[in-house]
Amino acid sequence: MRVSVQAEAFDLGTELAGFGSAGSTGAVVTFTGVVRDETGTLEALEIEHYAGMTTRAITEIAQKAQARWDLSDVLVIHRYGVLGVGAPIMMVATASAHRAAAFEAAEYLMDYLKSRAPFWKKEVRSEGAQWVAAKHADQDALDRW
Amino acid sequence: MRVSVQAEAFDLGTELAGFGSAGSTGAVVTFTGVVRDETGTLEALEIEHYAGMTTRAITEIAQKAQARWDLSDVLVIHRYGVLGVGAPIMMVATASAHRAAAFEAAEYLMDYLKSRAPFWKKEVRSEGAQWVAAKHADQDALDRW
Amino acid sequence: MTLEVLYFAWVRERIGLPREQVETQAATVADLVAELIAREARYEAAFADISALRVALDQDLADFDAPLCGVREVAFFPPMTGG
Amino acid sequence: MTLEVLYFAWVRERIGLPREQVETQAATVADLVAELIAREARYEAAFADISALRVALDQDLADFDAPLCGVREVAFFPPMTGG
Repeated sequence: MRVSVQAEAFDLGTELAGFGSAGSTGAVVTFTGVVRDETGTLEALEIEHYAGMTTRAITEIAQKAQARWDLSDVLVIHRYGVLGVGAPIMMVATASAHRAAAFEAAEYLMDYLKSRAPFWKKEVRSEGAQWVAAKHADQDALDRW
Repeated sequence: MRVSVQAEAFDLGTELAGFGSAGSTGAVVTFTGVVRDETGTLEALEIEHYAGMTTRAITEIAQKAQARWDLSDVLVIHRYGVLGVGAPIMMVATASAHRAAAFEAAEYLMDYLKSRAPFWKKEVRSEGAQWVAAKHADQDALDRW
Repeated sequence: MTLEVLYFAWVRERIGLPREQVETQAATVADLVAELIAREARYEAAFADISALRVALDQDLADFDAPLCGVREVAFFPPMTGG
Repeated sequence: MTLEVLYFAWVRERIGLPREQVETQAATVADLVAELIAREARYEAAFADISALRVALDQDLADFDAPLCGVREVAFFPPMTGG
């Protein structure tokens, strides 16, 4: 298991070198979150985090996923700071013998990271900056686990 | 959308360069299937395919996924030939504005590729070679869509 | 009519060849299978349990009761195991 | 006791600072919030709707009725929006 909270950009291919290299790995699932701009007005996304708590909170979430599914590897990277459109925000990767476990664990990690890891997003647009509101759907997503 | 049926190995990072680069992409999900050897006796995996049908069958599956979810990009690569333990067999990638669509479309692609794309796996072990039997679970997985 | 008939995986191994041309008047896939079974034991071995097989007509999955009218290529194989 | 109190996102912006030391005898988080609200309007603005806030005690998520006994660090913030 590897958890990284960082300002720097990351490259999916580089991060996955050697990931899940155990002979028991048959399936690797990755999720990458990207700064999105559907209206063409976003200048930047600012991500604030609670430095003392982030790594610990993410590690706990990853450990819960490992307890629940038979995973041969888990990786979580989450960035903070000022990010431009198209930049990667975060990623998770899961490795398992079978695809169902790898998919489920990746979705579980995402659902918990959204609502339980101390990060806050602010959208900076020409007309002003605004904190992103938490979605009820994200909170509700936890109920399925 | 890109579909490739090939003998050559592929690198996830290289294949994803420029993938889902539209400003509307907020989520990218990938699945990679890897040759697994839990018993330590597998010498190779041989993958046979129906060359005249594979690209066409995969393209149809990918188009169905695109019709069902709002995807900004789709990629499917599937290899054939003789593969060693740890080698990548195939991958799918989906890009969408939101994570639920990207996850669901990737799982849909996998479920249909397993049961509807004309590939057959043969496990070569020191004690002999054996065709992999289709799993009822894989057939049943289609019922959820 | 002349059909291009393809075999894959253990169907190919039991019959002993990957493809052949078959001259037939069979109306349906099932009729073609019956003709092949009547030929030689290796075809009988390959088609012993039709429920364990799949068929594609001109590269589209089809049923065993599908008509062969206008078809050029017939492929027989076990359930797919890709992915 | 002396608590290290941290604020994040719009809670930080409304109060105007990221962290401060607070000397208090508050028994619970809710008591601490009441004390802060009584101080100045900017705290009142930040804590106006407690249901819109989350609290962590020594970097673990907690409830507003949790006791502060033995706690060194209290953090207030809106619901998380990472991922």
